[in-house]
Amino acid sequence: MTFTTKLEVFEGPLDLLLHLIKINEVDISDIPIATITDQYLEYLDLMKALDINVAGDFLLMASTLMHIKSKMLLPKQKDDFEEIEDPREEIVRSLMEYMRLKEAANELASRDILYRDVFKRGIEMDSPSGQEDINTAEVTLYELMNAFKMIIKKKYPDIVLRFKAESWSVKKKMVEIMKRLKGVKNLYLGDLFSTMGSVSEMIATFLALLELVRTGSINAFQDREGSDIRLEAINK
Amino acid sequence: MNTSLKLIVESLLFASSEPLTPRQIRDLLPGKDLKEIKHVLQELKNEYEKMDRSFLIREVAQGYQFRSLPLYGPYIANMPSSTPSRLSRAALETLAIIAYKQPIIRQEIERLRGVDVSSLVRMLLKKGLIRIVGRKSLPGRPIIYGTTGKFLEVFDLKDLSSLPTLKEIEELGYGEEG
Amino acid sequence: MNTSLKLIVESLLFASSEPLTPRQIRDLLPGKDLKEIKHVLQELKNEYEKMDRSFLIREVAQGYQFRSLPLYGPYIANMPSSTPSRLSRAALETLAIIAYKQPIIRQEIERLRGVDVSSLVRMLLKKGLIRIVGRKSLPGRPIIYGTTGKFLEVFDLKDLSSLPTLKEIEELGYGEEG
Repeated sequence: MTFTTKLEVFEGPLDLLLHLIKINEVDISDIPIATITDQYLEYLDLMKALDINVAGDFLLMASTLMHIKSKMLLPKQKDDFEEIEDPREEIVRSLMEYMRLKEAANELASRDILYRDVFKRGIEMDSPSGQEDINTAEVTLYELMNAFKMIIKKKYPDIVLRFKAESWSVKKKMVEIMKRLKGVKNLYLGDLFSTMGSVSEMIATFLALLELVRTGSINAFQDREGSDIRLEAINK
Repeated sequence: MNTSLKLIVESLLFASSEPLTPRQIRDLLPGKDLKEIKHVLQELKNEYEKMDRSFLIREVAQGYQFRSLPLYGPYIANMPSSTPSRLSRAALETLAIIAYKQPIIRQEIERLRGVDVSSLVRMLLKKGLIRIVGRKSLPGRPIIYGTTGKFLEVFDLKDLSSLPTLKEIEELGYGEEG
Repeated sequence: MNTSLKLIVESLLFASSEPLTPRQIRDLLPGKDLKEIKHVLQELKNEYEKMDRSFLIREVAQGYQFRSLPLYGPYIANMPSSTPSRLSRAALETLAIIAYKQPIIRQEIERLRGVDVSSLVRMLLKKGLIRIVGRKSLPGRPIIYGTTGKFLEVFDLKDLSSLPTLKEIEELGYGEEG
């Protein structure tokens, strides 16, 4: 259980992935995807078991990893002309980029920072941080995740959530959500899920929702803390 | 008469809480030309470097500013009115992306970091370290972000081109605390 | 070791905007005694008096403080104050309405805000953030307002089209920065 002490350290899925690669002492350009995916999912389960809310970004990465894993299992069909792309390539690229950016952050952190290492003349009191009197706040994926958990809990009190969405296409659900949003101004999260018959469909829908929020196709709002989340298409 | 100009410029730097550019100083001193002022600034900077005091003159944000030496930072940081603003690891990573990849939209930052950054971006805007540069002609007209003069001031940078270049990373050069 | 204490004390005086008393300094430096600190302060004061710079250390209000020499006062007084006054919430709202709905007449602003805005409009005019664009051919020939170049400058905008949408402003919790 080396993870438990490290729980809060991870800034996001890429951070967690880098950690796994490091502790497994594997080459970043040749990641044993099955092992890493299993450990990654184990970690998410652990977080859930500890009742720590898993942010949507972590789940999205989980589905990406599972997707890559399944692709790796397919027999390679050698095409004479086209080179087959390694399914891991995109994630390796992201990881490399992420490492560079961590390096950049280290560079910044190591400078003589004003008010940390060096000071200029005339230290003044910091101005009080601004009051945030906004009643409609954009919700984070984290909050969206929570809302989804509540919906599932209400509908299936006994179920243990496992975010595997193989039987339903997330893409198809993305199209469906956009279609439903087309005619109306708002769509409430509760309404979106109310018609669904199975947990796996709900999970696929939820993952689709995350993807849409991430890509900026829709916005999610919460009028009051704890109120139902309102979805809105971003007009193009 | 040159000695006097030097001390006039010094007094301006000493009184100002913001870095002063040669141009700003010139505007305060009618009849002096930019070249003269630049020369005097350089002279002052060199003088303080040799003087072995607890502060010197640094070039930041295209201007000149008196600054304490890092050696004395810990003592000053103890002063009750000083507010050492520490940026979290996450904030620093986000700021680094914006600094190195600007102009940049939020979606791109999120792609690189792999997590939602909207609240961090809001915080960095509030701290005046980044700013809205414009909008991209993409669906949704996303906001483009860039760093501010204050960013240069806080990170002891003369200008953006003096950001250290990033080493190419070939292997997991983790090491540093994550 | 005394040299080092001297420079530590100097760095504190350097950074502080208020005069520091020996007692205050002692509280910042555990393990040092008052006598030592008083001695060092006197030493510093004498040093700067001999140094022929544009500033020195003065004893004021029972404390010690770096001060520029009177000789340089007139130059420093010319510096624009570095703290631009902040706009109130009400002023910001009024300004936002003008920015987004310009050209606009006062009656229309009042309809949107639901209160009298004449004094706010006057203040914004005075600050150079808005300007009179013309007069409407309506009864009473009301004045039409619009924003100025200074408005763009203060809010760090390239042009009016890069104004964030109202929703974005709310998200950003803007308003503090100015």
